[in-house]
Amino acid sequence: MSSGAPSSLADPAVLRARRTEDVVVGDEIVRHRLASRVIHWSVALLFFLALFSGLPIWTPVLGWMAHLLGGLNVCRWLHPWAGLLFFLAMAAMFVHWLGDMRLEPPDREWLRPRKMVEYMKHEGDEAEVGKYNGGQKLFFFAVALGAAGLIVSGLVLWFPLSFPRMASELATLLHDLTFILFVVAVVLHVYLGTAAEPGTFHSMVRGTVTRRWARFHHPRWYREVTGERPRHP
Amino acid sequence: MTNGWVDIKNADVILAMGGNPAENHPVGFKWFLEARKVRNCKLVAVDPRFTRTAAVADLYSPIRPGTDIAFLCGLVRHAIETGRFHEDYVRLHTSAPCLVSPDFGFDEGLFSGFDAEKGEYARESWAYQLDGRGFVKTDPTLEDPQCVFQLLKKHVDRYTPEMVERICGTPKDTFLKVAEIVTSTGNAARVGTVTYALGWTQHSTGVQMIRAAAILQLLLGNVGRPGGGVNAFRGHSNIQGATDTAGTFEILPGYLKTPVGSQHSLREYLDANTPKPLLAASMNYWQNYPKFMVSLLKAVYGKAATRENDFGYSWLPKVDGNYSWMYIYDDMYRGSSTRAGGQEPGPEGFITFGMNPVALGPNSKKMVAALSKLKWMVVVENVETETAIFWKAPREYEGPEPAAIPTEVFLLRTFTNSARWLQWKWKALDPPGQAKADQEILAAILLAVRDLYQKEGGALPEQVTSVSWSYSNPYRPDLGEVLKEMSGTALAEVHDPSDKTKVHTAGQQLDGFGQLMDDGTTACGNWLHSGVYTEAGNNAQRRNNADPLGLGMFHNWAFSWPANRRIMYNRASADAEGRPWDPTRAGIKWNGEKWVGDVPDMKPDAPPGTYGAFIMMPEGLARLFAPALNDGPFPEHYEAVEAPIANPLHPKVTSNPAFKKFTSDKDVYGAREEFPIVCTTYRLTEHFHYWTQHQHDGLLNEVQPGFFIEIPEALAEQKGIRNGSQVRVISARGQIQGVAMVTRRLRPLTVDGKETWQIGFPIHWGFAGVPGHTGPLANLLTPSAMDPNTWTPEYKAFLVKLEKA
Amino acid sequence: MPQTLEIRRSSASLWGEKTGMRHLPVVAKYIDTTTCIGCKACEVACQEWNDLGPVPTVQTGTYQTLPNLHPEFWNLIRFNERETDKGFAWLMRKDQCMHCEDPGCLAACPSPGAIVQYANGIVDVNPAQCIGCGYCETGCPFDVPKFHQKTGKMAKCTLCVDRVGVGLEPACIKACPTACLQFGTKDDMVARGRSRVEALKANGFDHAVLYDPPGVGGTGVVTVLAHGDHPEWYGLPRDPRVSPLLRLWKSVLRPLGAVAMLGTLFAAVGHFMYQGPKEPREGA
Amino acid sequence: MQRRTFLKATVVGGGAVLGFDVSRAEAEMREFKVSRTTETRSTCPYCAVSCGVIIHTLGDQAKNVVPAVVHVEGDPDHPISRGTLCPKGATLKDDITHRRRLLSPRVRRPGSDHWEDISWDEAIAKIARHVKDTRDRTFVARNARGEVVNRTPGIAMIGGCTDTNEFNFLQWKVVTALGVPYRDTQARV
Repeated sequence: MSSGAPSSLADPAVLRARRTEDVVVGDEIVRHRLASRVIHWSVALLFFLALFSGLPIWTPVLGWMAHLLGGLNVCRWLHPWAGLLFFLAMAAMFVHWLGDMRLEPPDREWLRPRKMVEYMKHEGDEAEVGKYNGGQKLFFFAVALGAAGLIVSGLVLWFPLSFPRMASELATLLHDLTFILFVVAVVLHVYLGTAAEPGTFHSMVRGTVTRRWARFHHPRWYREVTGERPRHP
Repeated sequence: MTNGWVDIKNADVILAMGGNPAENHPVGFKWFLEARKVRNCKLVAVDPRFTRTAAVADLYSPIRPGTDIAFLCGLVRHAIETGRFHEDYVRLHTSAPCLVSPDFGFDEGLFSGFDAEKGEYARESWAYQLDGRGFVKTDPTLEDPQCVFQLLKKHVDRYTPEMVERICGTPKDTFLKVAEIVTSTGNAARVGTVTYALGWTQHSTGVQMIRAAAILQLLLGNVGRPGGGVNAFRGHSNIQGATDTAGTFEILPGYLKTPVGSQHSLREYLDANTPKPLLAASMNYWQNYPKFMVSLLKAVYGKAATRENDFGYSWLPKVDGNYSWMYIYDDMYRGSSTRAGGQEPGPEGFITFGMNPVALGPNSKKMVAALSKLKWMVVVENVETETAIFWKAPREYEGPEPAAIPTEVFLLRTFTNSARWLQWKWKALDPPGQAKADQEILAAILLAVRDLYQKEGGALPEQVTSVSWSYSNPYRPDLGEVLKEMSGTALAEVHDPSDKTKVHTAGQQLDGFGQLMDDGTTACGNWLHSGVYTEAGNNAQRRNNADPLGLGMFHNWAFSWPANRRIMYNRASADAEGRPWDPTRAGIKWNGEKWVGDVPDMKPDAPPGTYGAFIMMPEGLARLFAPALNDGPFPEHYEAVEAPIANPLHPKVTSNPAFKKFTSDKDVYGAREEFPIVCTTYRLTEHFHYWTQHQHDGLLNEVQPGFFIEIPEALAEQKGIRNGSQVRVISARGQIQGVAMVTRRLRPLTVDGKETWQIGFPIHWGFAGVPGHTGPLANLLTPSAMDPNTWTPEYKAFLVKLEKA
Repeated sequence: MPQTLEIRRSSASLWGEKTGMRHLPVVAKYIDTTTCIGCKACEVACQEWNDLGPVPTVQTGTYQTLPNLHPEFWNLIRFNERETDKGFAWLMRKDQCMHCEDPGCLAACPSPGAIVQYANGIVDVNPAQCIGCGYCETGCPFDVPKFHQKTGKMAKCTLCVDRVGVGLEPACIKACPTACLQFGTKDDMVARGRSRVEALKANGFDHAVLYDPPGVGGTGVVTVLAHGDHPEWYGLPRDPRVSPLLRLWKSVLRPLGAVAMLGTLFAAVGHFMYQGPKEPREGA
Repeated sequence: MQRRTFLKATVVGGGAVLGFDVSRAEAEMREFKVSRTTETRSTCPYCAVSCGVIIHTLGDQAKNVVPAVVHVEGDPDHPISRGTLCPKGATLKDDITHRRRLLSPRVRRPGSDHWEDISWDEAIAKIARHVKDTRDRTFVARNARGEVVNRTPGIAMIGGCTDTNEFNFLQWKVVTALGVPYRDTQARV
C-alpha cells in the first residue's frame, strides 16, 4: 500500500493497477497495469493520427479531412512522422506484451473460421481461455506484422526518389493493402473492446475487471489469479 | 561572303570545310539544313574532328589539320581528270585561256623567282604574255601548254587520291565519295557552295587554301551564282565592317592601299595603284581609284584638303614594311624595328578597343612580355580582360613582377556593335554606371590631344589638327552624321557621269560611288559603303524583309555593299548571251536592254560580251593564276611551320618558304621528334571568345562550364587516361592542364604510312573571368607562325606532347 | 473561375475527370533529332524565359550540360556517341516533359489539382497544390518531373503555357536555329514528322520512326528518330506507359479497400444489434 | 501563388476555420511576363550572322523609369535569323545585366599591384598627355631614305571588330591624325 493514507475517493484496485497486475483487490482483479495501458493508448492515438493524416493523401474523397489538420501539405509532413512514431510505439507494445501472447495449442483453433463464427455467436467452450484468447493473440501478431509492412513500404513512399521506380510502385500496393487490413482489424478490435464485451473498455482505461467478468471471459486466467481450484492440473 | 546567308538555301551541294558552322554560326547554319529540306542538298563536312556540323552532315571526312590544300587540289585534279567541270563557264569567265610567260615554273617545292637569302619571291616570271597593245595573249581552245588551264592541270597532277590519303590521312574511298558529290555541281544545272572560317585562315598557308577553294569553285562554275560562291563566315559581328573601314594598317577605308614612303606625291601614289586593263573587254573598275582616293582625302581633311596641298596627301602617315599583329608585339618586345634600312622605335603606347591580345596570342607569354615593356596602355572594355590585368597574370605566364612593370594602364568602360549587312543598331538602353560609348571616349582623347597641340605645338601639329571632326557635337559624334560622311557628300555642284540630268548641289548626299569625282568636289569616307546614306535617308535602317525573287536577297532590308548588291560577281551566273545557267536560280539576266534580278555586278546597260564578269580584275576574268600573292600563283601543299612529317611532295621544302620565322627569345619552335602529336584549337557554340566567361551567374557558364582537352579514345587507352581525369599538354612554348574528354569523334590517321594522333581544345578560358570558370589560355601553346600574305597567325596546326597530370 | 474551363484533366480530382468546357486546339512540339546540332539554344532560352538557374555545373568530360533534368533545368540535350549501321553518329536528343495524352505524373499525383492537363494538351504543375511527395516522378515513364529542395515542390517544362496561353510559341522552339524544333497543332506536327520520316527512309535510314508512343496515349512532343529501332540510344524508353501497378491500386485495390473497411464497420454494428453484448447472465 | 489567388484563398479561407473548406487554388495559365515591356529591335553583338533581337526593357519609357533588360528574344522579321538565336544570343540578358561589368574608369599606376578609381576628366587628360608626349618623342618625319613619312611608331592601336562601322571610321580618322602605323583588328586573327 502506498505510504500516505489512501484518499477515500480512490478505488484501491485502481490505485493498485498503477504498479502491478494479475492480483485480486477486493472483488476486482487488476488486468492491465498503468504501463500496459499507457502503451496501448499511445499506440491507438498515433494510429489514428497517422490514419487521419494519411486518408486525404490516400483519396481525394476525404480531401476535406486534410483541412482539419491544416491542409494537405501538413498531412504530407505529418503522416510519415506519425507513422514512424506509431511504429515505435507498436514495437514497444510488442516487446511489452510478447510474453503474454505466447501461442498455445488451443489457440491454433482460432485460425479456423468455424471457431471465429462460434465466438461471434457467443457459443463455444471457453473454459480453458487464459488471460488472452487465441483471437487476441492472433490479432496481436497480425497487427505487429501489419506495422512492419507499413513501416517498410512507408519509408519507400517517404523517399520515393531514392528507391528504384518498381520499389515505390510495389510499396504503394503494400502500404495500401496493409493499411486496409489494419483498419479492418482495428474496427473489429474496437468493437470487441467496447460494445461487444462490456467491461473490457474499463479494464484498458482503469486497469481492473470484476470477478464476474474475469470468470466469464477468461476462466483459466481467473482461476490462476484467485487461486481457486483449477479444473485441470 | 561572296553570297549571303540565306542564299545558302539555294545550294545543291555544300562543302563545309575549314570551319565548323553548326557550332560557330548556328543560326546561319539554319540555311544549310533548309537547303537539305527544300532541295535534298548534300552537306559534306571535312574536319579533323567529328564536330556538331558533322553530326548532321550527309558525309563526314576526317583530315589532318593543315593539309587542306592537298585535299582541295585533289578535288581540282578530280574535276579536271573526270571532265566534271563547267567548261563553258571556265572558258567565258575565268583566266583559263590567258597565256603565262614561259619563265614561270615550279620545281622541288619552289616557284620560279625565289630569292633564298631574302626569303621572298621576285614575281616577274609570273607575268602574263602581253601583245603590242599591252593586252594579255589568250588561247580560247585551252590547248596551249602555257595557258593557265594547262599550267593548272600540270600543277595539280601530283595530287592523286593516293597522295591525298598519304598527306591528309583521309581514307581514299572517303575522299573519292567527297569528290563525287562536290564535282557533281560542275555544270549549269547544279550549284555548290564552299563555306569556311578560321579553319582555313589560321594557317601559314591559309590564303592558298582559300585560293584552292576559289579555283575549285571557278572550275565548277559556282562563283557568282545563287547558291554558289566562296563564303567566309566572319567571327565578330563587325569583322567585315572593320576591315572595310581600314581596321588594319595596310589599307585605307574601301581597301585603298596605304601610301608607302617611296610614293612622294598623290600623283605617284595614284599611278602606282591605278591598274590598266589587261583585256579589251575589261571594265577594270579600279581605274576609278583616283575618284575614291580624292573623295576620301576630302572626307578626312575637309576644307584643309586643297588641290594645292595634294588634298592633304602629305599628312597621311606612310608605311615601310609590316606593321601587322605579330610585328606590333615583336617590335614592342624589342623596343625597336628596322624600317627602310633605319632603326625606328617600337610601340611604347597602346590603345585597345575591345580586343584582348594576351588571350588572342599567339604565344601568350610573348604577349605578356611585350605589354610589360609599354609606358602606357588604354584598355576600353566592358569587362576586366586578361589584357587589362596582364600585370598580375599568374606565374606560368612568366611575366615580370608587377613592381617591375612600368605601364600605366587605363581601364575605360564601353558598349556597341554592328552587323555585316550595314544594319543600323538601335540602342535599347544607356550604358550602366559611368560607362561611355566608344565614340565618346575616342572623341574625348582626340580633342584633348588636339588642344595640347594647339597650346604647346609639337611634331607636325597640322597632321593632328587638320583632320575634320566637324560633327554637331564633337564630344559625342552622332553616328548618323558619320555614316553620311562615309556614304559620300557633294561639296559643290556635281553631275552624275552616267546620267547628266542628275545633279547634286553642295551638301547633298550622293547616290553611290558612280558619282564620285577626283577634283575635290565630292567627299566620301568609304567608297564601298557609298549609297548607304542618300537623300532618301539612312538605308541601313530599312526593315522591309520582302524577297520577291525567293532566292533570299532582301534588297530592301538595310544596305549591302557594294551598291546594295547581294551576290557578288553575279554576271558570272549568266552565259555569253546573258541567259542564266539555271533559270530557277537566276542571279542576273539580260532582258534585251539591261541586266535585271540582283543589283548587277556589271555596267547595267552594257550588253553581254562588252565587259568580263569580274569587273575589279584588270583582265576582267576570275584568276585561276594569281600572280599578286607572296607565296605562289598556284596553291601548293606545305606542312605547317611545326610539321609532324617531312613534306611528301618535296621533302627539301617542307613548310611555306615565304614565311620568315620570328627570332626573339620567346619565339621557340618545336620539333616533331619531341612533340609527336598534332594539335589544333577551336571555338565552342556556347561561348564567344574570351567574353562570355565574364558573365556572373551567366547561363553560358552553366551549359559549358570549363576548359577541356579532346583526346582520341585509342590514344587515351594507350596512355591510360580516363575520361574526366586531368591531363597536361606541352608545346615548345608552354604547357596547360585540363579535364580530358576522351572521345571517338577524334580518330588516329595513317599519315605518310605512320599512325598520327591529333588532339584539340577550345580557346575560351583564361585567368580572367568568373571565379570557378577560369582556365588556361589556349594560346600559351600556339607558335609565332603566320601566313605570308595576310600575316594571320597559325593557331590551327602545331605540335605538342600529352601526359597524364 | 474561368481557368477551370480550360482544364481537361486534374490530378486526384474528385468524381473522376474534371472536364473543362473550352475546346482549344491541341498543340504539340516537333523535334527532328536529325537536324539537332546540340547548340543548347533551347536549354538557355528556356531558363532565360522562366527566370531559372544557373544550376552549378562542372566540366566532367562531356558536352552534355547535366546528367539529368533538374528542378531549375527543364530541358536538356542528351549527347550520345554511337556506332550505328550508318557508321559513327553523334546523336543529340532534347529531353523535356513529353506532355503525354495520358500523363503518368497526373495519375500518380495524390494532391487534388496539383497536376493539370489543359484542353490544349499541356500538362502543368500547380505549385499552390503540389505537396512535394515525389510520386509524379516515379509515375512518369520518362523520369521528367524533379523535386526542388528550396520550394519543396515539383518542377518541369510547362511547354511555355504562359506564352501558348496568349498565342505565342514556346521560347525553346522560337530560339532553335536549325528548325529542328517546330510548334503547331498536334496533327500538323505529326504530319510534318511523317513526311520527314519518309524523306529519311528515302535517304537510307530504313528504321526512321516518328516517336509518339501509344502507351501514354501519344505525346504532346513528337520526335523524329533516324534510328527508330534503338530509342534507348536517344535516352527514350522503348514502350513507355503509365505503370499498370498504379492503375491496379487506383482502380481495384482502393475501392475494394473502402468497401472492406466500411463493410467491417457495418458488420460490427449489425452484429451488435443482432447478438448484443457478450456478458455473463444474472447469477452465473 | 498569384496575388489574386491569395486574396481569394484568404477571404474564402476565413470562413473555413469553422467548417470544411474545399476550395483550392485552381491551376491557371501563368502570367505572360513581357506584355507591357518596351521592345527595341536590335542586332546581336556576337558573330557575323547578325541575328535580329528584340530587347524587352522594363517600363513603357515613362520618364521616371530606368529601363533594365528583362528579356531578350529573336526578331522574327529579320530575314536571316527569323526569330531564332544561338545560345549566346538567347542569353544576351546575362551579358547586359551581369555585375562583373565595369562601371567606372580605373587606373593601374606604374609598378602598382592594384586598381585605383579615376575620374573621366583626369583619365582623358592623362591619356592625352601620354599620347602627345609619345607622339612628339617617337615621331618620324622622314624615313632612313629621307622620304617624307610622318608616322608615330611609338603608338599602336587595335580593336574595332565589335564596334560599329561609324566608330571604325572615327578610329581610322584618329589613327590618321596621330600618324599611327601599328594598326590592327580582330579580322587579322
